[in-house]
Amino acid sequence: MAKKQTVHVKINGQQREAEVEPRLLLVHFIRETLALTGTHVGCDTSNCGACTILLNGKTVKSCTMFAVQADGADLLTVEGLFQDGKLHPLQEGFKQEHGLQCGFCTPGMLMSTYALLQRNAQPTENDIRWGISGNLCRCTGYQNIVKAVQYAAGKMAQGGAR
Amino acid sequence: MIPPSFEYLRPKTVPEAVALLQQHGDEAKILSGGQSLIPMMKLRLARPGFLIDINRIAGLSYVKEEGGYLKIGALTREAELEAAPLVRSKYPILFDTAHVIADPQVRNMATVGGNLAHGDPANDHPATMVALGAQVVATGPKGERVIPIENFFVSLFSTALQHEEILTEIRIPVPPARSGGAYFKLERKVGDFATAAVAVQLTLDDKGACQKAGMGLTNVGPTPVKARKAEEFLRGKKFDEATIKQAAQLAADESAPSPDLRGPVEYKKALVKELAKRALSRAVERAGK
Amino acid sequence: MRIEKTFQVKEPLDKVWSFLSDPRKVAVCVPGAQITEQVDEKTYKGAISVKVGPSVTDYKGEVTIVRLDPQNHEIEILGKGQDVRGRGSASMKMTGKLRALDNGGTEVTSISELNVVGILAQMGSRVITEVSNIMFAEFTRNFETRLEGLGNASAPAAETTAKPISAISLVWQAIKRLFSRLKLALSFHGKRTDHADLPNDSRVQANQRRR
Amino acid sequence: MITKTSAEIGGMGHSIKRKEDSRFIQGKGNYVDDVHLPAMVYGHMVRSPYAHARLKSINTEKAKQLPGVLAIITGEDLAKANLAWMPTLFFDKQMVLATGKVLFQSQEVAFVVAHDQYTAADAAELVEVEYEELPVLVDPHKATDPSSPILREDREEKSNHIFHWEVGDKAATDKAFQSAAVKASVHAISQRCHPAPLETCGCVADFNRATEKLTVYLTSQAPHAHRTLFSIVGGIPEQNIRVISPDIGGGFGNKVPIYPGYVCAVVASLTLGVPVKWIETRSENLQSTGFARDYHMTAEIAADQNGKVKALRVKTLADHGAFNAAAQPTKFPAGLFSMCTGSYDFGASFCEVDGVYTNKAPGGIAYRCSFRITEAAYLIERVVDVLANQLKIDPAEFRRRNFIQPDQFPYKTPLGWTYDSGNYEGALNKALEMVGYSQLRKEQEEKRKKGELMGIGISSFTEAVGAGPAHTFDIAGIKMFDSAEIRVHPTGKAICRMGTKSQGQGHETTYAQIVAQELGIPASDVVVEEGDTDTAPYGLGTYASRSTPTSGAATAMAARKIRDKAKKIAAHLLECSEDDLEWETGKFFVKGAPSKSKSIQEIAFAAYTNIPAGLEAGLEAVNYYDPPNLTFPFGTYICVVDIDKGTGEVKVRRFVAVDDCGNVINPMIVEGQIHGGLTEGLAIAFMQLIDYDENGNVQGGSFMDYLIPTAVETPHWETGSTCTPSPHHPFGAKGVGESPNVGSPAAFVNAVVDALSHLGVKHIDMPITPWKVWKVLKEKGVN
Repeated sequence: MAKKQTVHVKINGQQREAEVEPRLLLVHFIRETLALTGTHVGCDTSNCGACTILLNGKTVKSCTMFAVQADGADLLTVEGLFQDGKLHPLQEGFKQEHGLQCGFCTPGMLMSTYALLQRNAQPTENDIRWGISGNLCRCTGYQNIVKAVQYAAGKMAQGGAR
Repeated sequence: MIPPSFEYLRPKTVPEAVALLQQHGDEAKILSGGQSLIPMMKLRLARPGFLIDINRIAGLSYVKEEGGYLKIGALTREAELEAAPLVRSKYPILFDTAHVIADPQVRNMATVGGNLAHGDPANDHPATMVALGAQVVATGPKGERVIPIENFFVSLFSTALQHEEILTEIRIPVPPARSGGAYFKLERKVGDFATAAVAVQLTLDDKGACQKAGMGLTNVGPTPVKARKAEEFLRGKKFDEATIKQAAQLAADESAPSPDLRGPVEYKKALVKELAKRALSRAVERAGK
Repeated sequence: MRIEKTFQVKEPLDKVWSFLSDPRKVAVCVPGAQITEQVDEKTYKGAISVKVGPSVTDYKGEVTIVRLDPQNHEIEILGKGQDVRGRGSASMKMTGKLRALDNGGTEVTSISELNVVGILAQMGSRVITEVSNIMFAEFTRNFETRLEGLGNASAPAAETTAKPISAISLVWQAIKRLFSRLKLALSFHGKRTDHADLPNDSRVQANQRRR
Repeated sequence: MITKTSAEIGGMGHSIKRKEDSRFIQGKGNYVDDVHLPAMVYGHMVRSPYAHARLKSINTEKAKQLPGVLAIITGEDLAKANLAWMPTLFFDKQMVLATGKVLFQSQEVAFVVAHDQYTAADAAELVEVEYEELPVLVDPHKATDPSSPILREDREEKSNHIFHWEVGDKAATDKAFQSAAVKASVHAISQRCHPAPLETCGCVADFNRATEKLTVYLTSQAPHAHRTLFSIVGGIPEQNIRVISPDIGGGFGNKVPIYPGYVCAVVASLTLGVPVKWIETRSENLQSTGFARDYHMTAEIAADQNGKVKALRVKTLADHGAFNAAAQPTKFPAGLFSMCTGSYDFGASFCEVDGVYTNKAPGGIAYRCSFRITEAAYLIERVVDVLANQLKIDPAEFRRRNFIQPDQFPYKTPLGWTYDSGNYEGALNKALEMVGYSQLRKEQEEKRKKGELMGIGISSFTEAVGAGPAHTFDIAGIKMFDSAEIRVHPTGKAICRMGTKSQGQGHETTYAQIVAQELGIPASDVVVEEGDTDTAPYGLGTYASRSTPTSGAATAMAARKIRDKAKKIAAHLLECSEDDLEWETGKFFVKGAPSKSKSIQEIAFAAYTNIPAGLEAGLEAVNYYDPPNLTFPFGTYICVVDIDKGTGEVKVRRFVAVDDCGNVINPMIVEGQIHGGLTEGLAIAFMQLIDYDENGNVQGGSFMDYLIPTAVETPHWETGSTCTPSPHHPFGAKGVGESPNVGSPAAFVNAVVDALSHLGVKHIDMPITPWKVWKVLKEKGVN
């Protein structure tokens, strides 16, 4: 076993640190070491996007990174979307527009669309579809996810921005 | 899927990284974006003993014009390239290419340097860089050397980089006026490797004829294919339908695809022809603007 | 997959046959392969290392002469190896036929069939044909080169010695030949020391395996 | 007709937002892999790289020496406990861990248990298994060739043939064909594919040595049935087993069978006395668990000159892989495949199916459908198009001429099913209108003149869901009823527990709506709980769109029992006779004096505080509902495609889906189900394939090559509905989750073939990839 290294991260606003093997995948660090199980694993080959989180503001697939690579980074997972006692407009949108069924892809979808709205506050349907093209969903057929994002964009434009 | 154990090294400078490569020899592997390497490690198809993470090396991420070249730092993420105003306004072929690489999350991590250095003929930048006549800067123990792109790809997954060398920069000659390029890719779905793709970069003379043509083909051979015959054929020609068709045919003839789940050889060759026609037409249109 | 290739050499049929009918000689033409032990008249133990980009697979197994027909100068050799990590196997069947030419030379026809089973075939379907093509090209080139060099006294002595074969020296010879002539992606394990004494251009080949 | 409740009550027909969403959107779902127990250890499966090989030896010494490794279980170990084999859901048995031979690539060979998953993976690599490769049988058509190896040495019958099944009147059918004016036929493959829910399969087995209780957290669509099977197979008293199916990340049929990994985790926990977690990787999921389809079918139709169908003849070869693990509870080897007469009024019909073994993963599960009905629906909708085209009759018109008419219901099919209700032409007409059919046909004609390729595909399918009537359906003898138990609390709120298990269908919301409808307790006041076998009433689980037809019905029936009791209490409270009372949503009132009433909440309180003499306290009821028949949803789907002649790419321009699933509980959820099912249909038509090369290597064993469409490939779906209630269901519902997956593949394929029909193209097999289309175009001289 390779020697352990200390990883410090800020995750959902909290400082956390742990000693890890270099080969520990970031997604396992989040799920097992930090016990934040909202981030999921749906494949082995970086295709499904269920493990999507934000690393320094950018979406990444946390199954395709080592925890040691994230040392010093600012991470945001689905658990960090609920702030100041309120759901994020995207979370509301997914519920209002029936943008989820089994819920397994939902955390990854939320993180991808969160990043999308940060860089494009008024995305077209096409923008949204391309924006979530790294996230697979087996239940919804994506149509209501598109509507959920549009709902959130509308709500954020009205001042609910975060 | 659990990767095998390795030692993790995180140099702060290029010389440090080069020294680590020298120190650990064959067992060491550079970790850049990791979007090709880490999946292979998870499948335990790759098992480097040492990973040298170059992501913290400062000054390797940039997109700028300088000294007649567009210079792209090796650690520039695909998403950064895709979003760079300079790329969007002046190098649409690079935007075309970056936009169809994998998916948004992968593009946030994957680097332009890694896309080339992996030596995978199915990657998208290699063909585009071939079309653009790019140069690759390799930094090793003796400093930098510049490798023309046509000498860079040696065979399947293998490049002209020596083991102690790190790809640090990509240089693309700033295209003259009346230049245009395009990248056309057919993929089974977003995120897949190309069934085939064609990169075209053209410069027109003042009469609208072809002054210079660069053509690169993706995933139709053990290396990215430089369609030399098509390039030569086009020189001095006006871009009418027959010329485009013939150039596209020449490119298809130069491709050497293998059959896989994406289709048989015959289809892939036909696809090169079709995509070449489209890429040429789009490149002409863009050059004419 | 199956690849058939025909080529001609200057050497007379008898000489070529003595080469072809010795699996120890043929095996080293396979890139990355080595014969480690002779089990009996028709069976040898060997190993092969197949490298595709950052991935390396080591196989251990046997080479068997399935059919030897001196009358018609035909031989069928089967090489089978199991991945040392238990993740699959690879086998290659090579049929070689010789025909004497009017000019005193020999026409060689080789038919090779390769089967890969396991994770490489599952996950590597995108590149497996390409890898096989490269391997076959290497094999054929080595084969031709070896035959051309038949009259040459510098042919490695190890090939003519009986068991046990010095695997290292054998592989080393193969590596030298390969690297001095070829550009290839497949590279070879073998417990070699370093490649400092390789000619300059081959060093590039030997080195570009990491990225 | 269903009385519509107020929005506050949220009974049937209201698109109320889902109750389960709150936890999912906050990352607080509880999936099996989220279960973390103290002292938990991890299992990792060692699998065969070979499709067919003799197992010569397994050496676990090196692996055992790795620090952190706790146990390594092999087939020989299991054999000592008589657990090396387990029964499948269909009268066959399957190896848990291989002994003697391996029969498919990725078959389970040994199970490594270690303190953490990283060590377990490392140790798995150190297990040395020696194999002797054997000839591989991949092509099902060669299964019964004398030259093919016999795969199953454990069976008495030394043959790769599993079963022959036939149904219908062969003589009459043959006769009809002899005298038929017109005949058409098609050979179509419903290709091997995989449901691939986003969450893979897995479990945490937790055996407590002190209490001797085994708790298994399981990705199970049928937790109760699984408990019984664990008990029967493992010899553990059933009261000592508790199966908990927590949140399930999609099932689609994949999570109906019991897999070797579950058994190994249980054995490991029994042995070690600590909780053992085993979670499949995606590759393991695609390569070893429940594949679907793999039906190689030929259909022939006999008809008259006017295109009136007379007879149908179907012959099918079913590839079941190494073990017949078809998850289907009918007594028919091919399940509901004899639904292949579809929506049409055939005379004589005959259907035969032969099942064979090959060196492929076992299964034959019902992927988002009732058992084998997708294959049947695809085949009939394909062959009627072939015939219509042959007769140059518009495919919409052709269907209209041959539909079973509304007055023919209940309709008995020539192959033995009785359809409950239908109005096929109504759905067809609505879909034609929505899509603008005649305009599209004109456009197509104009495009053809310009050499452009556009196609319109229709599928007017009939589904059969809601297994099932106990006389026809059972799992290991357990009849396929399903259950509901409702308890109304003193404050008038309720909890409802069922034998089914949601995997994303929204049961926590829809069952609450049924209670709301029946009892007038607002849906928001009703908690629905499923999946814990210690608390929920026994049931057979969720698949085959059976939840609404069975547990939904049971919920209504249980609610009605509660209402009956509530009436007694209300009479007591209002000091009147029960006969004087009338029910209106949420309350009983005295006939002619509406102000004299008692709400269900008041009655509930009284049930615990003011009980009439002779009546038991409390207000609860349970119902086990055995439906008298299946329900038969239907619909018409129309797909419009454009084909790129240069590349062979097919673009789905529009897709209109008109579904009729009877009375609807929650239209929003129904629409969501349809979107999802259509997307899976799209994937089957154009992308999804688990293929094998000649050596038995799985092709399509990861998401790199098993293609799941993204939002970019998925079109915008247009949905519509008609409503023909089921006459036998308590509230006229039929079930809908699978209709879109059953009905849509034919619409996609018919559209592509329609685009090419003028070139003489009759059929293209799924998945229709760009290169297949390109090849056809090339053969026809188009490019």
